Amino acid sequence: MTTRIDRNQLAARIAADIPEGAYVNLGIGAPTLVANALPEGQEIILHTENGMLGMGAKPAEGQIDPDLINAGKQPVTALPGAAYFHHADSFGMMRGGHLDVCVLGAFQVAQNGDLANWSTGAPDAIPAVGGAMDLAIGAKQVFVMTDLLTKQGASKLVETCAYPLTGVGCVTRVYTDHGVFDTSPDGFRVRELFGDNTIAEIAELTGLSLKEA
Amino acid sequence: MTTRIDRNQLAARIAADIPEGAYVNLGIGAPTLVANALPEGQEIILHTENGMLGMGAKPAEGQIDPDLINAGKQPVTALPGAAYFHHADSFGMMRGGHLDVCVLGAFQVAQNGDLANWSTGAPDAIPAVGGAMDLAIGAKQVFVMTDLLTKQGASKLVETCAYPLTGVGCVTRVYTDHGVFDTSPDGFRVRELFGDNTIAEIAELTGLSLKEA
Amino acid sequence: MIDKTVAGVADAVAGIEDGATVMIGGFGRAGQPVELIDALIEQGAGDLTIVSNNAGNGDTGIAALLAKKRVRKVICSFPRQSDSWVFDGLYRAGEVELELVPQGNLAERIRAAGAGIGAFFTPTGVGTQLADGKEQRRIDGREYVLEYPIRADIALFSALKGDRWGNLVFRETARNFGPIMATAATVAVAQVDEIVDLGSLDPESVVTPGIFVDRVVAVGERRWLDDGAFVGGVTLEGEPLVAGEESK
Amino acid sequence: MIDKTVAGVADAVAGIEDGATVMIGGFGRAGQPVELIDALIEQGAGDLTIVSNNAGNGDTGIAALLAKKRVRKVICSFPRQSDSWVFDGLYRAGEVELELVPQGNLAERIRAAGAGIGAFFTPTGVGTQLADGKEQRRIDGREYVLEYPIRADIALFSALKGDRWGNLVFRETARNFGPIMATAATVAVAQVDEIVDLGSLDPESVVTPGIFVDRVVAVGERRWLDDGAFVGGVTLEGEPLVAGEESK
Repeated sequence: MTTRIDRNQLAARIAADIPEGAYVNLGIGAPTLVANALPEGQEIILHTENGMLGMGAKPAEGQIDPDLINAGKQPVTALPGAAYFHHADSFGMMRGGHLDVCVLGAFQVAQNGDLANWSTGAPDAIPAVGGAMDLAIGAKQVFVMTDLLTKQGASKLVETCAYPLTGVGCVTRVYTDHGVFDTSPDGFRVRELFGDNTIAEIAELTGLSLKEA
Repeated sequence: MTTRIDRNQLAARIAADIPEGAYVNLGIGAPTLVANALPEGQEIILHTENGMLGMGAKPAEGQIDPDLINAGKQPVTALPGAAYFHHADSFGMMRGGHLDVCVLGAFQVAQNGDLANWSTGAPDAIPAVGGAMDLAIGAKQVFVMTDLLTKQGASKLVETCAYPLTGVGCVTRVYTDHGVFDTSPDGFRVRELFGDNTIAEIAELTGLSLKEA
Repeated sequence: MIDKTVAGVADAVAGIEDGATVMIGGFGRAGQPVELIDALIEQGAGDLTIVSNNAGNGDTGIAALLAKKRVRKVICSFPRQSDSWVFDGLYRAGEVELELVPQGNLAERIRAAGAGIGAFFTPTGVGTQLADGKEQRRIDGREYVLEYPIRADIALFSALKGDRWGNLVFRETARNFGPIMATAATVAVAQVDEIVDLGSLDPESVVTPGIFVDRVVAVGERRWLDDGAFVGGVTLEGEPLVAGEESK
Repeated sequence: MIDKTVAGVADAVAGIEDGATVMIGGFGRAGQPVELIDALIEQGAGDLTIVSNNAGNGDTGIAALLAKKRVRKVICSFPRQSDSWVFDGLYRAGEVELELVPQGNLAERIRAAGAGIGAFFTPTGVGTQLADGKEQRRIDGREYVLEYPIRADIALFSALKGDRWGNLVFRETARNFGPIMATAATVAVAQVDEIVDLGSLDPESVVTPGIFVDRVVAVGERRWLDDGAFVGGVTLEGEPLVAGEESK
């Protein structure tokens, strides 16, 4: 068996790559765990695309304010130094390349950085994209946080995405439960493997030819 | 001699056509006189394209605030209910058709509504356009305030503008010292003549064939 | 005297015709003008096209409008939510049409309508199904897709305070689509907690100048603020809350 | 700790290279960052392209920069003013290049650069010399011209207050181009009257969020406020004022 780290450990691993002063969007779902793992005492400014910079932790029970939510529509707080703005300004901020880092979930990531995270293409599914396509092209670095394999054991790192794309060539790095991989024009580069995982093992799990970073 | 009214009378004539509640931009120069002629006790909201709605009268001497100016860079005041905004928002407001009336000066107005008011095309002139082209297309109604004739006696109402255009087919009505004219696809329509001016006299002065409105 | 305030929500939504395009502010429940939507349901217009980020939560607001079969088409970015069962059912039954737009393109298309922009090249969606059939162009080494403005007959949205000229301020992330929708609709209607005297809003802090606003109606503090009872929204676990279940 | 404040104007303009494109805020004198421009003159960079609404007033600010022959090209809407004698002279002598842009297109092109828009169709300028040679298109019955973003290496502008995260508020019509230029430059530099503690600016009223701002420098109350002496601006008759000539 290969070594796998859990989601909180993975969130901490991602947080370690985010420098103080960075402007960061954490998408919805698992990536929001990164917020809890950011180092105490360092200032990293969180953007939520529904119109705030300087997003704080979730509120204490009894302190929920329905006007103050994140992109996942969960209650949050505002830090001193926060600012509110409307949706056109918020997405202009993303599209204009002002965010340093964005962390997203994924169904599949291709070695060239193509991302599929909004639709499995299932014919009976109700399509919903939200801000996924804007986020995918809207940060200087786009990180993906995901398990390496689906529950069925298929690799989420692929040569070419089979699912409908969210963005083309947009992902810079993929943080998985098995290790960290950089995208590149000639295949994934292994940046780090957790525990005693080897490139050969991951290559076998994914069916990809992998190179060291 | 034909009857001519003076600039303050003309400003009052224009003001009489602006309904309460209208959002109005008065350009720079002579059109700003319209502000003084607006009826007391009626609320007409003035826009200045350098970022304010709710512009008030000029300040008392000693009350000049250099941060509070109009498009002509003259000191103004702000009324209760005013709002400030940046230049992209201010011109979006114009271009988006939210202003009811804009009053501009002119070198020439063509019968189809073409406006020339930013350049005489003189080869040694320093070109400057400011917000003229945005204003020309940026109000539901574009009024021109001008003398009918240049100092040399040439008509400013023309079949086709000889000077470089500010906007195409944008002027709805021309208020001159001799009378008021509507633009139309088949020539100027005489809306009102001052004193005992006749259509025949104005037709002779301008060299245009004129019809009643 | 200019007075854009109207006495009640029925006046605020008067004149909406069958077949109208209606923008509705809000992101999930935050900023969703529930009182105006209730009034629209009461008013009776049908065959509507709704432009909103989401397609309703729980059984209130946009969801209630959908449940009444008043909506022909929804233009939104994210219809599928944990509590969007009304939309989900209608969509699967083929009873409502969906135009899915990436959220930032939705916002920018609304902004373009209000700002007189004829069309714009955006990088969002390039190479995806949502750009299929759309004009594409490489500019300065990057691929863009051409998107067009979205206009509406009426916009319904929620703000915190307004004055009789229609100047508005918002509250926290409930601001979201309100300010841009106000610019893109023929008639812009704001429900506010409170109408304040002209001149009492700081001109530096007005978010939506009154030029964009046609009607302002006070609805009082929104229901989730009544007596500390929390109506709408979700728990920390993301479960929908219902009235009285949670104290604020 | 994030701290975007810098100790003095020299630090604020450090690193500007010969040949750089520099956006300079202000409409006439209102919002013109005179102290930063003075520092840029001191810093010495030349062969600059200046993007600003005007091309200098009197002998200070942009006019002083022009007089030092540091400017190769000006991109602006309105160079010719009653007190623009420095630009006028250089232009007539063929010593400065001019790209004239309608004011709203200038603002929208700057906004487009900051908001990641590749190009946009605008109705302003259609059928005029300033649209000559530009791509044109009829959309929904109206003619538009295609305009492209304007970016800069650095933006210098003036705000009222800022905090160490770079959040800014402005004052009256001195706001003008500052907020959009901040978004369109690689390095955005604000001079402010006063630096305030983080958290003391109301998050609802922040006009420019710190994400757009790289350096903030306090210059104290601007010179026209010193001792009530009025430096810059014009009289009610439109004549330029000079220091001490007029009391505030």
